[in-house]
Amino acid sequence: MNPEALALAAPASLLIGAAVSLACGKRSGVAAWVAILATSFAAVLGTASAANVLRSGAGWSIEAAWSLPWATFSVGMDGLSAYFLAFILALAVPAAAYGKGYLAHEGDSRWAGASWAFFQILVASMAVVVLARDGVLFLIAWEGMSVASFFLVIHDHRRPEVRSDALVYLVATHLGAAALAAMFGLWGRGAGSLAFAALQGAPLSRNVAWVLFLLALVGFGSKAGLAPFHVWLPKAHPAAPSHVSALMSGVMIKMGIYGLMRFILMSGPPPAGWGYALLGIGALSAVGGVLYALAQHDLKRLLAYHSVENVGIITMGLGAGLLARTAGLEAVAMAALCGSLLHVLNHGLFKSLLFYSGGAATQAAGTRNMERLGGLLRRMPVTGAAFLAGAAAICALPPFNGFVSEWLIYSGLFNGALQGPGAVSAVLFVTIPLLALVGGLALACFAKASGVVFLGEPRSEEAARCKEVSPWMTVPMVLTALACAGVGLAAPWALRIVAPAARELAGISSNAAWNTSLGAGPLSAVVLAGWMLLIVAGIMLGFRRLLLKGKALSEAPTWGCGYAAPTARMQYTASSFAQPLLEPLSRLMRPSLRKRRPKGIFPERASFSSHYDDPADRTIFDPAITLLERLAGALRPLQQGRLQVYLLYVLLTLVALIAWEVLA
Amino acid sequence: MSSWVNAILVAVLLLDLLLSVTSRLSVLIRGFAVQAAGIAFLALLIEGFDSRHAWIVAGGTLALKAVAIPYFLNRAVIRTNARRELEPLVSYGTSLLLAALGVLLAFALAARLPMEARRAGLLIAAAAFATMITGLLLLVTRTKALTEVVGYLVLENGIFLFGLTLLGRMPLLVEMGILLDVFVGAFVMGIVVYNIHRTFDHIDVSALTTLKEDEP
Amino acid sequence: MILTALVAAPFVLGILAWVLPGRTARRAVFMGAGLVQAVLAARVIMSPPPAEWGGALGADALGLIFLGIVTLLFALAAVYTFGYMALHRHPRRRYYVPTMLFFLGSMTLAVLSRHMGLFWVALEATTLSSATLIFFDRSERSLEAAWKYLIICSVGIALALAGTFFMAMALPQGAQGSLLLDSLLAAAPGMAPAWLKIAFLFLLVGYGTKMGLAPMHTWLPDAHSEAPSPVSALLSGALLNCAFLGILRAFQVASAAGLGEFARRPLLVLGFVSMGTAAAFLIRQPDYKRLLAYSSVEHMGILAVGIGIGGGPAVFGALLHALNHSLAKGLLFFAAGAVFLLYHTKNVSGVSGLAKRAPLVAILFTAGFLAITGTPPFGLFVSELTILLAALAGGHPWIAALFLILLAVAFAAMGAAFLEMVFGEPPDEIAPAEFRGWKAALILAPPGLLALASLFFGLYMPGRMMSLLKAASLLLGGRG
Amino acid sequence: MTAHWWNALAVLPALLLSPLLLGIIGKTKALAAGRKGAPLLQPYRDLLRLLGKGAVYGRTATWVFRAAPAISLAAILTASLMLSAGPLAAPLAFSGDLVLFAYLLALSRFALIAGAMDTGSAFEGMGASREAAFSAFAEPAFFLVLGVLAWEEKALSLSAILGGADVASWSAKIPSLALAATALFLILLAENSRIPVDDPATHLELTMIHEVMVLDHSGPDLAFILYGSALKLWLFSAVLVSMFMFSSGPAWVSMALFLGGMFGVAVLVGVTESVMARLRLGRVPQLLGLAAVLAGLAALLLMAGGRP
Repeated sequence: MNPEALALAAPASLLIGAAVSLACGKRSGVAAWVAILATSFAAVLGTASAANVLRSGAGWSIEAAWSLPWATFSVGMDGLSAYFLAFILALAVPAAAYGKGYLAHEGDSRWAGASWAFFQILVASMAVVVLARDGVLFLIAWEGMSVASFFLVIHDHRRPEVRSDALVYLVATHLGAAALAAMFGLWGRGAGSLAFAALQGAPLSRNVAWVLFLLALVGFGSKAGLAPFHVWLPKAHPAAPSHVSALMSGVMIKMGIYGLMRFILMSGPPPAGWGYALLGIGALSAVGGVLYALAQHDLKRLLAYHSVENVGIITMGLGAGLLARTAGLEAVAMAALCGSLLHVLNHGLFKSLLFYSGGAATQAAGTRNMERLGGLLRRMPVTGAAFLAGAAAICALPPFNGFVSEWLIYSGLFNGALQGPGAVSAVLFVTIPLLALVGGLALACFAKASGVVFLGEPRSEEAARCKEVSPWMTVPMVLTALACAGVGLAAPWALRIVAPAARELAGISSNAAWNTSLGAGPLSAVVLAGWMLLIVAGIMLGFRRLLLKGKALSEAPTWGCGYAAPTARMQYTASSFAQPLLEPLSRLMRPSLRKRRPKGIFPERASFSSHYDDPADRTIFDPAITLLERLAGALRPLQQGRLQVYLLYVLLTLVALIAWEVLA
Repeated sequence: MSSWVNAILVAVLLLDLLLSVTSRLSVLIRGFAVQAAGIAFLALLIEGFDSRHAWIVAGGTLALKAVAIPYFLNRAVIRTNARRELEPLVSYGTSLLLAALGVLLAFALAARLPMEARRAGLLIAAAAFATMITGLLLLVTRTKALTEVVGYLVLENGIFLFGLTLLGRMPLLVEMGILLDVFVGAFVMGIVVYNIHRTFDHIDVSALTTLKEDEP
Repeated sequence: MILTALVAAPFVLGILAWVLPGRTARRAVFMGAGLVQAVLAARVIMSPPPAEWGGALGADALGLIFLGIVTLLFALAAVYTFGYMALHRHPRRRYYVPTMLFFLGSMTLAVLSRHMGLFWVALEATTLSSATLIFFDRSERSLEAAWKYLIICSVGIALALAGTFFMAMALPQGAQGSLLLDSLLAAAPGMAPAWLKIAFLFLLVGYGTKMGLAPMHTWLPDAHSEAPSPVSALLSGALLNCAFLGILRAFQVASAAGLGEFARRPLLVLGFVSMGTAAAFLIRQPDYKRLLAYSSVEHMGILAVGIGIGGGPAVFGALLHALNHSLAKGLLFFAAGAVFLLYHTKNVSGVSGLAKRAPLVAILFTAGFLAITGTPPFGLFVSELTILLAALAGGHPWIAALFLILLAVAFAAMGAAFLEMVFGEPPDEIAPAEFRGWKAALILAPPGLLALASLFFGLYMPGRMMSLLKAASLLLGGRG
Repeated sequence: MTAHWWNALAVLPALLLSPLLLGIIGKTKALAAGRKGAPLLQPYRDLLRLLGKGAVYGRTATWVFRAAPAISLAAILTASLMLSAGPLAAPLAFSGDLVLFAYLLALSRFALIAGAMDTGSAFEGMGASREAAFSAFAEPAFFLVLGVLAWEEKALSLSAILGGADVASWSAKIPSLALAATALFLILLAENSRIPVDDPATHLELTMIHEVMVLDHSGPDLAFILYGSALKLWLFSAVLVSMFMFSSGPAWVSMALFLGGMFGVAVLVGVTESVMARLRLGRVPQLLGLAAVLAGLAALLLMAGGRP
């Protein structure tokens, strides 16, 4: 089959699978099987098609007439699309398998068929998003993605907070889509068509280009979860079932990144200002995301804030790459862009892994509150190990994949700072310590998350009773964990997948120059170091075993520093772990604390709780909603049921219109 | 003939003032009926006694508006036992003042409009406007359901007065359709008023405010 | 003669239903009327016949679009009525079928009439016939709603009659005088502009009252929420469009007289006022049928904005939107009727867990919500996008921005109610409803069909529909 | 940069001499306090003794607790591959290795924190939390220092940016270099748990940071941890010393200079520990902020100076 047909067959087979799943109704198991098969089939087709383009470097596009106004049915594939298509489909497969295991534990299977149908529609529409070469088709796929994911988020709708969180998601995603519709409309207003080919040819004035960019930033940024449009993310991810959280957080939010990249590809050489803007908003998201992640007690919400952070890092890479491109530093641009693109895949992998394992833990324990978990590694060895691997990967610790992409971004930042002209250099230089701060905070945060949830003693009965989950869930975890390590240890190979897209974004045709100076050469050294680390660690572990051979090994209670009767509740909690980090920032982050201090010689009760409201909610969206509601309330007296007043409205309208239109 | 026309138009204007000050429903209904009869007569005067079209329109108007509708409305007054409009939203003095201002406004408007086919001159436009304004005044300021109905009918009278200038241009069927609509409208409104009376034991529409938007 | 037959059939059958004894006979007549209407209308739409009655009755593209809407909704409402009335607790009313048929007849007359006076007569007749339908419940609330509907719409329409007369007066001296649309259009360039302007504004406010443009919309939420659901669906999906047609006719004349720009401005203003008012009243709206009613105000506003923007694509979008809105709103009112039968309340807060209590209704309601808020791949997405793109292409970025913002507010407000109703746990204490068997099937089939149609038009537009819409937008001064 | 097998020798000084630094610090402190103090080679003896012992494990501990010291040490050992020792070039050098260096140290920290959390002890959790927090605050400052060094040499490899000073540009660089060195010294103190940030000699668990984290480790595991921290101190000191190393000159001279510098740093740390009191925990972020500000100033000076 030719690559065009292969690519289109992928979403088509998913849609067929969705219909079949829907027909399964309450038979959850069958519907899940259908989804797994359809997703795998689509993944094979899609990756084959993508591989063809990535290998040959030759993209394709086809265009057919469509009866809708402004629309043509145009699809196509270039390096960027190929990379994202393969990424989406490859990650959907473990999510589907994990979902089968995960949903088996959920009681109500009434809507199981629909749930799996929406899962497949979500994957299919993401595939169409990256293939679309027409604005109308793009928007339809985009909204299909949003709606399908909304129905997945609302899965656990009997809990009121899930409903309100889902509403936030629904509205946020709609606002984003509105911005995109405006962007496409403004762009294609002269062309009379929204086909990308027509848009690409449309001449743009400086100001219009900026307006388009800002609209794209709002539209795509809100999907990607860039601050301050991220507010839906920490709400929707915890509400959703974990395989959906994994797919949304790992894959779907990257569609926002794809959108930004596609926008940049289509709008021609970007001005430097866009690079600065992306760098800034990326840094804001990265730092803010990780800070608020630290403040969370809800494991899945913590992971969601880390998605904000990582999307921020990706955007920083993109911004740095564009800046380097405008400064004429091709190799530097390639480094940053490859890092940004590779981080898309990497974050997809380790965030899926974390949601798989974290979700398994929270499902087994029946709570997402970390203060009630603990000691799960002993009870769920595979899940725990997977989470630790994911934690190491997301903290960009070598030899995992996260380090490789962050290293590429660092390389872009450092080299850009060293080689770039004045302003570019200074800005990139300032970004370096910010990224380092993010790294340090992320490490603290995941030390907290993995430590509090999986290590130590269980803090509640539920946590103590946890059991390892089924192979349906553990096998996807193990596979993604291996993939995390694999990308880290075979980075030059992974680089070949992203290089075509990075070349397109950097506006260069060959990456030969880059490869030797900054790219594959140093990267293979990084990989070498990763292997060395593994070898050294193996030696040390072997050495340790040798030393301990035949020695007396004994077990004893943990040393309580002289305190004789420690309980599991006395362990350091998530909140106390984060306290030294958050305390210096309390003026910035405005926690709401509730304390009841112990009083007297024999204190009876004492309690402490902290809650960190999202700053974007607190300063932007909540006031806006309040204002809107107040405004709406102020209009209520206009409709108080009095007929005479109503008639007066009619007359006054008539008089006013005549006065305005005829007499004036 | 023009003097007859003018005389009737002046009568229509005076009736407008009367309608705006009376508190008695029976006077209101009778005033409306007389006005409608005058308009029917005007149709003949303007179009000419030899026009069959005019005769039919005049006859229809007379029969429906001057006889049938007042008859139904009077029956409704008796049934609903609402003889007086006791609590208008503005006092009768103000009402009169507003009506007088309305008449002035009507003349001002009529003078400004380029009257095509000035067959009846300025006065007919002024009377039409004044009658419309009076009808609207009744609609906006009165609280009894029946007064509202009469207000609507007076408004309709005013518009019909305009229509007289176009009598030749309209197919008869349309003219009759309009008349029929008004008649059925009054009839349906009468039924509703009767039901309001039966349901609420009054026909004070200012009390009909269940359907509204609650203030938050 | 087919046009005459199309108009006359409902009246004749209505009288027949009036005199026939027995429920079964009336039902048969009712279904028969729906069938006759569907067959005749389909023929007329596929091959428009020449004008009849000296040009007073004719089928142009504009009228045909609205004829299609009226016919489809009526036929479905007829089916729906069976199930609805069978499950409804209220006593049957003998006058229901005849009045529905008169209502249908007057709407058909309105969409086919090419005479401004005749149009007025037809539209006032719709008011009178539908008022009694609103009063169907005979509750205090429905009485109040019917009363306000009757008075406000009658006054509004009276103003439209004045406007019609003014239009005639604007005709030049000795023009072959009539209010026939064709002669008006022919004579338009010579019309007295002052009179024509006044006439247009009177017609706009008058028919705008009936169409539900804010701030003349006040009757609409009352009437739509109190009427039985099949009637609400017809009011919102069909009747409002008929009034819109009145404004479009006036617009045609004004455009022909070179006053297009003048006519578009107030449309734009009223359109935005409607969208804004509706958005404000949609926020935290406690009654779901009122919610749907305000949504109708919003969508009427969108139609006005579309025409107000002007130009081929915008007008095309507005007409497409009228069609799509009718499908979606019919779907929603039908589904809302099912919800009412299940929960016995119109309060949003009284309805929850629809997905658990009645999955099929939940699916329909969800589809309706997605459709009405312009979510792809439903038809309203295409029409709203078309209007938006037309605004941008026409160089009105601020109009486009305001349009998007108001749509988003309405979306959020409706989304909140939708979530509360469809999801969650159903309340324990509600009485069980006999919602099953053929009755339920009759209730669910019409909205199901509408949902499929709305979905279909969001992905594909049949050639005939496209050509009609294009021809109609040409009539309204668009370049196609 | 070509890698020869003899480059591997560069790690030898670190491997062999790093515990000596601890000895020197201890001796300096003892002398300053007027005591005789433990012998210089005491750290070696401790290590050997611990290596020969068995181990006791907490009942809550899992494999994480057991593997953590070895992994932590392995990460530091790998990081040591990237530093040259005086004239001996680093075995592993490539553009961008400074990032790898920093993240390997982060890995070692992560392993230790995880091990501490695995004990389920409130005290070890407390230490872990403080370690994580202060390292996070130190991270931007450290990268700023690296940035300054990279900027100066226009290179991104530790081998290239360290030990490459030449006489000609020395005077122009000295202000920014001094600022960066001060910042790095502060980071060194914080990262290696020295006074004024942490007190390795304290006996009150509540006030400890690093020490309390490793309370439960025993035997070879504890030896790995102790050796790892010595090595880490060596690495930071080596960066600090190499900042001022000249590239020219005979090998034995620069080796001597290097080792002298290393022991000098140890003495300096000892002196600092002797003359300063511990900071309140809440002040530590401010100290690290100060380090970042100093490094930032260095960068500013450099950028301003780099342009006519």
